[in-house]
Amino acid sequence: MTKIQSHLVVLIAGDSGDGIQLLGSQLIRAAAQSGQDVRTLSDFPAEIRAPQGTVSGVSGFQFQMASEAIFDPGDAADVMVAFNVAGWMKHQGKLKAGGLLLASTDGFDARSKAIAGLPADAEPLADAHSRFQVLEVDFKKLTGEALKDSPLSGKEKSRAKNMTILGLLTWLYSQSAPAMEADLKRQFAGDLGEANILAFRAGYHLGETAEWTAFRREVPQRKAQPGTYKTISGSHAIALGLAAVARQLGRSVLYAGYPITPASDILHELARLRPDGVLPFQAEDEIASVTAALGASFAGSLGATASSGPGISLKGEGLGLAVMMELPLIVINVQRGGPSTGLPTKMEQSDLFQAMYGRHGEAPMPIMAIKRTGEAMFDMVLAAKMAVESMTPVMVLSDAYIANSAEPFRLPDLAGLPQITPPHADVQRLPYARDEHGVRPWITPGTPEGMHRLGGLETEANTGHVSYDAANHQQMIRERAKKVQAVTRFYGPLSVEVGAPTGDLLVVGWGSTYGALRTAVEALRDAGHAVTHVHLKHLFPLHPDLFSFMEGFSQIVVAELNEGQLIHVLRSQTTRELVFLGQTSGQPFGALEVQQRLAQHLSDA
Amino acid sequence: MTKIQSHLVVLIAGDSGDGIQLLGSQLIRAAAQSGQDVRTLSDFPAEIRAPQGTVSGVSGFQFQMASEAIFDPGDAADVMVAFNVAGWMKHQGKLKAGGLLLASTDGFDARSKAIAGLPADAEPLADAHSRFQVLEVDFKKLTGEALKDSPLSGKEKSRAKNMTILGLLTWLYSQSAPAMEADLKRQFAGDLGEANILAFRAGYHLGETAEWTAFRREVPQRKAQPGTYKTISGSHAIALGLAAVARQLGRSVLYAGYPITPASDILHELARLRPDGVLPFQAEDEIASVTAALGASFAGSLGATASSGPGISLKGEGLGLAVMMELPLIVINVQRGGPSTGLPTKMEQSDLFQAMYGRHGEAPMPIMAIKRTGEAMFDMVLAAKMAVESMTPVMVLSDAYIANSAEPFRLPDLAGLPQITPPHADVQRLPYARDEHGVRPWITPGTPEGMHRLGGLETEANTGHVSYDAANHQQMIRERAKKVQAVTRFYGPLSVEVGAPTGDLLVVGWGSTYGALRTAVEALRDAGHAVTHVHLKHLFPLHPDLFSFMEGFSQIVVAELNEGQLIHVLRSQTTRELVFLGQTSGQPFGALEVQQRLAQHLSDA
Amino acid sequence: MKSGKDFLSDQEVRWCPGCGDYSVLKQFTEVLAQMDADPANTVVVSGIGCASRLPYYVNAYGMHSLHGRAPAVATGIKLANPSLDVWIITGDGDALSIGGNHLIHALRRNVGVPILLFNNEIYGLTKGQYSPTSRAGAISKSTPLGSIDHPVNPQTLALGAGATFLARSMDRHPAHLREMMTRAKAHGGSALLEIYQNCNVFHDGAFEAFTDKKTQSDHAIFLEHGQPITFGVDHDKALWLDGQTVRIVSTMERPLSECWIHDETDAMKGFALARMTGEVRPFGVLYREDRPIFEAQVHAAHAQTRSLEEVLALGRTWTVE
Amino acid sequence: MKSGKDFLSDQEVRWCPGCGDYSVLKQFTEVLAQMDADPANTVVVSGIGCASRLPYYVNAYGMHSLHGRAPAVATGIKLANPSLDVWIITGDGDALSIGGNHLIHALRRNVGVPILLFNNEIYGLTKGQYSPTSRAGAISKSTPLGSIDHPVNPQTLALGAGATFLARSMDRHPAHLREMMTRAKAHGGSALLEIYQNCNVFHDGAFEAFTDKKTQSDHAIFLEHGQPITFGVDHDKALWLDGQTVRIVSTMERPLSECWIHDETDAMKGFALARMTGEVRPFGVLYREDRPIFEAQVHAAHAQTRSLEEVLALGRTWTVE
Ligand SMILES: Cc1ncc(C[n+]2csc(CCOP(=O)(O)OP(=O)(O)O)c2C)c(N)n1
Ligand SMILES: Cc1ncc(C[n+]2csc(CCOP(=O)(O)OP(=O)(O)O)c2C)c(N)n1
Ligand code: SF4
Ligand code: SF4
Ligand SMILES: [Mg+2]
Ligand SMILES: [Mg+2]
Repeated sequence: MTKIQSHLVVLIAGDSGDGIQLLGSQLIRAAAQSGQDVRTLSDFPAEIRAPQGTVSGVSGFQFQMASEAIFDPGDAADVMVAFNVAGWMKHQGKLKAGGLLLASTDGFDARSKAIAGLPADAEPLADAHSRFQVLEVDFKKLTGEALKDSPLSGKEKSRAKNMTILGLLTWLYSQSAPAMEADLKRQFAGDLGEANILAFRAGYHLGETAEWTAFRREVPQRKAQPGTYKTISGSHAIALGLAAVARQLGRSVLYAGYPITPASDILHELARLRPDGVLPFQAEDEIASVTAALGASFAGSLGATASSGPGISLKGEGLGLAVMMELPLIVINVQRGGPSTGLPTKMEQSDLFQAMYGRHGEAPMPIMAIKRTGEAMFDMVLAAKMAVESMTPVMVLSDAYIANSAEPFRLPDLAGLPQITPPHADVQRLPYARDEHGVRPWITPGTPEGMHRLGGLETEANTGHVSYDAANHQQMIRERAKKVQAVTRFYGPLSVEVGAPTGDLLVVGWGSTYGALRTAVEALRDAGHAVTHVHLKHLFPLHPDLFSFMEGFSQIVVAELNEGQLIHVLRSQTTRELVFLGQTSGQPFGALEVQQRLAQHLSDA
Repeated sequence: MTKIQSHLVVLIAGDSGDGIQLLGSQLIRAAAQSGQDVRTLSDFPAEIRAPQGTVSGVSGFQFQMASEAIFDPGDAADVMVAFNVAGWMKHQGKLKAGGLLLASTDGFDARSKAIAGLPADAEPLADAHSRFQVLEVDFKKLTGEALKDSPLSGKEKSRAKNMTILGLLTWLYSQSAPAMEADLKRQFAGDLGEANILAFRAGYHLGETAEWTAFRREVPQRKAQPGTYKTISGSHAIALGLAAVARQLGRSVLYAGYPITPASDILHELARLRPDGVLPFQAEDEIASVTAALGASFAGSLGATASSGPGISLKGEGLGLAVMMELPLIVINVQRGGPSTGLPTKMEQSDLFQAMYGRHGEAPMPIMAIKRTGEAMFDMVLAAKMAVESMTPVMVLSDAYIANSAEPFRLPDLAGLPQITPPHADVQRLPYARDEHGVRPWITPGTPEGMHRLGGLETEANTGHVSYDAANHQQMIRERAKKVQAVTRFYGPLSVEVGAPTGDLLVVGWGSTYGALRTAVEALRDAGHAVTHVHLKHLFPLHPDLFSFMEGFSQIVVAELNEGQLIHVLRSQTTRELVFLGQTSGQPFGALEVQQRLAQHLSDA
Repeated sequence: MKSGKDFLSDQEVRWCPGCGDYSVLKQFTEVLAQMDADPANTVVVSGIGCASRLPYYVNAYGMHSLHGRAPAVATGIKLANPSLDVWIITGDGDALSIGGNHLIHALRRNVGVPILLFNNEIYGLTKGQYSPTSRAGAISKSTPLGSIDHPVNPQTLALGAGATFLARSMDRHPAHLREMMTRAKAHGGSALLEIYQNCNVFHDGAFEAFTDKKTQSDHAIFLEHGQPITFGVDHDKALWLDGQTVRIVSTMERPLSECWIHDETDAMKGFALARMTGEVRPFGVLYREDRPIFEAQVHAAHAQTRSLEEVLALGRTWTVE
Repeated sequence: MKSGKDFLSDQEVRWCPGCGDYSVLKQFTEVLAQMDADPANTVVVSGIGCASRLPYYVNAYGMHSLHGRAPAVATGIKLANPSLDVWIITGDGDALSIGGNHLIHALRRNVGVPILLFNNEIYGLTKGQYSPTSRAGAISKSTPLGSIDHPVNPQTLALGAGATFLARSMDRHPAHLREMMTRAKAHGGSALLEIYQNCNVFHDGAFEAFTDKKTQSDHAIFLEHGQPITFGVDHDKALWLDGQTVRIVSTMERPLSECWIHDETDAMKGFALARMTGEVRPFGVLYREDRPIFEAQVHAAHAQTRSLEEVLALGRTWTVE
């Protein structure tokens, strides 16, 4: 009876106080655990607690679950759960025509409409019936009834509405109720725990009672790679990465941060997880955090810091010092919507220019981008390896999407992590004598006979003394640049995600657009188009094979969430015609839209 | 008898305590006043008072005087005045073979050689005789004798050595002794004034007595444009420019600065000159200075700030706020050698990337470059006009060379200065309603009924309220960019400095390399080559005619003092092959070297 | 007469329900009304944080600037136009963490601007990290096992920096808060008003002992210039300065005349009050002094200026006919 | 035994002839020798300025960092390796203008590092602008008609910020300077040592009254813990705390036992001393208190960590066979 569907996209919307993120994460963990692949997208209001019931206070959680590997949270939703009318108003455009709207009618009453700014005579649900399948349930009442004997307060009871809905969704999407209950029991104890189970069951049974079998869907399990899994967010993954760095380097990492959305979670995760060898430090500001990190690197730890646009702007001077002193340092930019304070909770890829060029003087440093949560841990290890083994600051670009989206993560075999080997620290060699890769020694305080002085003034070749000499300045500028260019020795092969080495169209992307681009390209390939997707992990220096790889394609599209930054950089290095596909709206690409825009290019050609 | 020479290059070198800059400025003012064109180049030690007599303590002053318009301080020197052996050691490479060395032998004694690090048996002067013409004078003794009756202390007397040398140079280069004496009298009073005159005369008479007529040179006067002149430095010119801005705008300018070499002099000049309508303010740091300036712009003054690399890096966040709020602001970057603290007293053009891209998010702002001291005043007025009439921050790039070099400046007819007209401030219009150029109103506190709020969060079109809306964000990003693109309406024609609109070679430069490039191009043209020189005043947006103008040339060279920044920007916008001519040594281009390198390209073609 | 409502903008207020910021906004707009402030001449400048959203809600000119930079922005505004009524709105993180330097420099210069520092001992907007005023041991998102840092005392910091006016009030005592706002503005120079403000989401009840009517009288001392410093139900307790040591005494045992009479103009005593960070804390004006106002001094000193023509003619010039 | 010379690097010292910095460098290297410091374990961190060039001249590890940021750099170093002997070298502009925020936060955290603040009341390296410590009216390149700003008092600022050790000395009293450096290091936590340093090029004689042997005894008070605070030729003058007011009295007229006995541990008295910015000023340790050292506390609190394997296993995991 239950319909089998290979992909299912669900969007849950309601007030930010409704417990939607919790409900969502429960569901996706269950799905992942039962063998579906899942990807998520969270959407928070900018306010901490925007006025309840307003459109600006809506919190959203979208996920896709599928019976094969997927890369994005899906475009239009098959199902939308609306906790209230504001949630429906904000997100209705995302529900597929004919899709299922599951409406919690208690959130569609006169008062809710008024708060959401609708006229009293508006009939949003009646309107919805004409375009969608609609299930209307007064979940508040249902929850209240289920909990009538619970000692919880009325307010607490109505908060359990998300559990009732969880129950119904569990039934609708064929997840295991016992597993879910067990999971809930692990999290909630006492009266609250019991109430949650009761509410959950009420929702679960509703489906059967109401005979909503026609709405039931099952997404078949795929054969996931054996291993132990958990769902993780990008911030968690970066924290794991820093922990792995300390382990692989055999030295401590000082993580110096200053809170800023959406970078703060890295600090929270490190403070909570307390991994060996990683010391988290909340500094007084971003300038202090980057300079403290640099101090730590001088002292023989690896300094790391993270921020978002405004904070990264403040760190520019410190990064220049790191370049001049040639000390290792990790700087993570969790990008958000800019310029200025911009859109703090939204995503964007508009800080690439700043990463490349945002320092005075000739101050190059390697730049990497994280493409998905699942790789962030390994990217951090690679970034640290480049930083330490080349004695250079490394910038790692993440963004709000990666920070907040969750995906199932197979716990890696730690034996497979690369070793990070600090450069020689032979005190017989001069502090700025270079090895065959142009790397100077890392002689750290405490090392007998290694005393030397570093600073921001131009440095004399080899000795490291201050030098105002013209020829030396030119030489050092070139040597520093050459050393940074040489980090390509750490690169793997060019990351061709999908597609042949020649074809009609090459799509080049970077960072968190990975999922949407890959999904779009796969769809086009399924439709018979010769499209290839390359997703750059290294933005500076560029992969040495990139431009020659481009030669295999008649058209090249560069896709990014800004007004044209990577494409500008590429154009300065190639005379190939490059086509721009971008947007700067604070929103991720939709795979479908990308697919359509790419198809357009294919047919135009 | 006196030989006539159309160009004469003199380099004076000695200890930073020797009064060389004073001596040099006296001479060039006299030369300019008597109708020669002059250009200068100063070279300071990095230390305030480096140990006396050492090579690192050498101060240098080079000037060229000519009977026609010139643009640079000259390459190799015809004459070098060495106050001491350290000065000679540092600069001897710059004296033409067969040129004249005027050596103050008291600075070449055993002690001086020891301090300068020479072995006791070194004979620098004897060596010099084989390659140069050498005049040896014990100026210290000569000065001592001239002042034997002066009540000054011994130390004070020996400090007058520069006046004795001034006297000799005045005689050698056919300047008017009475005019010079009158000028000295205006500056120095009492015993010191008298001693200076006595020393000056001793030097002046020495030439005649010693019958050095063979060494005498006269640079014929040219017919300078009628008017009143004075010699000014770039910092002085920028201060004049800010004064002119206040006058033309009819509102006050708040100049908020924080000391940093080589930008500090702008603050000093403003504090000293006290022009109407310009309030100088020394803030606690660069972040405070840019944000205070922005506050002033909000309040209806025009905010201006200046710094050099490290300080500009710190201002990035504030500039992003100015972009978002769409307030006018002037930011001057007096570039020096980077990265980091770098070479604070040297020149470089390596902050162009930062000016273009050094802010997070999509944050474009117009960028101009000052090409020479004589234009700086007018450039400031243009920058302010663009800032105010387009409601945008404007970045003006200067550098250490412009800041410190002096040139004769004809006081302008103020009636010719353009008016600066603030955009409409009609409180009936919304604070972010745009006019036909995309410019919003400048409604300032104090205006009745105009109350509104600005901030760094994304702004709603028209109303200026906070908006988290995706479409609005995309729209505002485009509107801000379009508004900045539209500043090309303020541009004059493309600045073709010399040469035809078609030819074999186009040289594109920007900023303070103007003199060397122009001199080199003129020399090549004199030798019959079809070379043209375009010097960009506007770096962003680029002049709309630039790329079409390039089409008239077979080869294009982009010349700049960095590792390739403007050329990178140009390459991203054209598929034309561009050739790079650059250096990053903290030193200016030498015209001769540029000429040779360009000639090479011409013959290679 | 204007009312507080006249000073509310048309923007929806978006703090969390129950946040102490609502009360501060209300008192602020009422004070503006009481002062008969001119909205067109009023400028409210803030940094970034929950507190710093306040300017959006006030019917006046406003600037929501950069995290920590409001004092510098306000200095620029005041230098540009000293006749504007400028207010700074800031939080404990904004003013004392990233913005500490601008704060101390504005205070020592005595820029003519009242500074309303909303101290909730937490970073609200970034969702709950400890702040420089968080007490040692504070549990927060960034310090799940308790913070280690010795907190900043905003009052001693300001006094040490050379501030000319220090006061403290609280969100939950509207009348006192309005009085302190009024006095801060009347002061003329830089006036730091620390406001204990409850962040009910991330740090609820931080100041309950001082703000709750049940406990307030035993914990909060309301200072009055020239009056003995007393507190407690029925004012049964008083402060006594035993040499340089602050002691709490019973008014039963010691006549009021022998107790500490509050003198707002005494810096040493102000320091003693500012140092009281324990269970009993003073509210009101801790210290004030008269000192010329920065922007007025700057403009006075800059009165003699030269026209551009004069400036051009300065220095040695020569003329070519 | 090592001598001071052993702590000089091979770099040529490049301050102006006659600069007070030479003496400070000399005393510093001698103190390192006296302490038998290990050059390999010593790290000298500075910002930017003439003073901040000092690390180049010291045979130790050194970092000439960014203008104003030395306290943050040093905090990072200490967190990374608490066993290093870290010193901060800074100037009045470096520490109190651009770097004010990092200074106050390092002080309140009590990071284990002595801070040698070379106060010459001027910006030396940038050739003579007034600094935050320049007295009102100071003539400088940026204030040709005299400055307007009310100066920062580094001592009250530090005390207000929660510093645990405040001291003052001068370039021209080598023995006292060495003693104060030694004590600052011995303190263990953040120790602010303000050093009056003559910039003979841009602000010559700023402290002459205190440093010149002829006038010193009437202007400089050398504090000793537990001793009456006296000064003057033959110690004929003493300080007396009249309630909260500091008075200068004659030791002829008032017995020493009744005078102010210096107590380094009394914050109120420390504040009174710190406020003495007139003709008579105290030198020595103005105030100190014991408080746990930041980096030690951080490491202690962070002792319980998890292996990467354990961290990975945290949270809800499931296994696919
Ligand atoms: C340069 C920069 N760094 C960090 C942030 C992130 N941020 C916004 S508000 C804030 C702190 C808020 O705390 P507080 O000032 O106490 O204000 P509250 O929210 O508690 O009212 C931080 C760290 C930012 N916006 N800009
Ligand atoms: C970010 C930045 N801003 C400004 C400067 C320029 N600068 C260098 S040293 C200095 C001030 C020096 O004064 P102080 O700290 O008192 O040291 P002193 O030279 O007097 O010893 C300034 C403003 C800089 N190097 N970096
Ligand atoms: S987070 Fe706290 S301070 Fe911010 S609005 Fe909510 S309750 Fe108020
Ligand atoms: S400028 Fe002043 S502080 Fe700097 S080295 Fe010279 S005398 Fe010393
Ligand atoms: Mg707060
Ligand atoms: Mg100084």
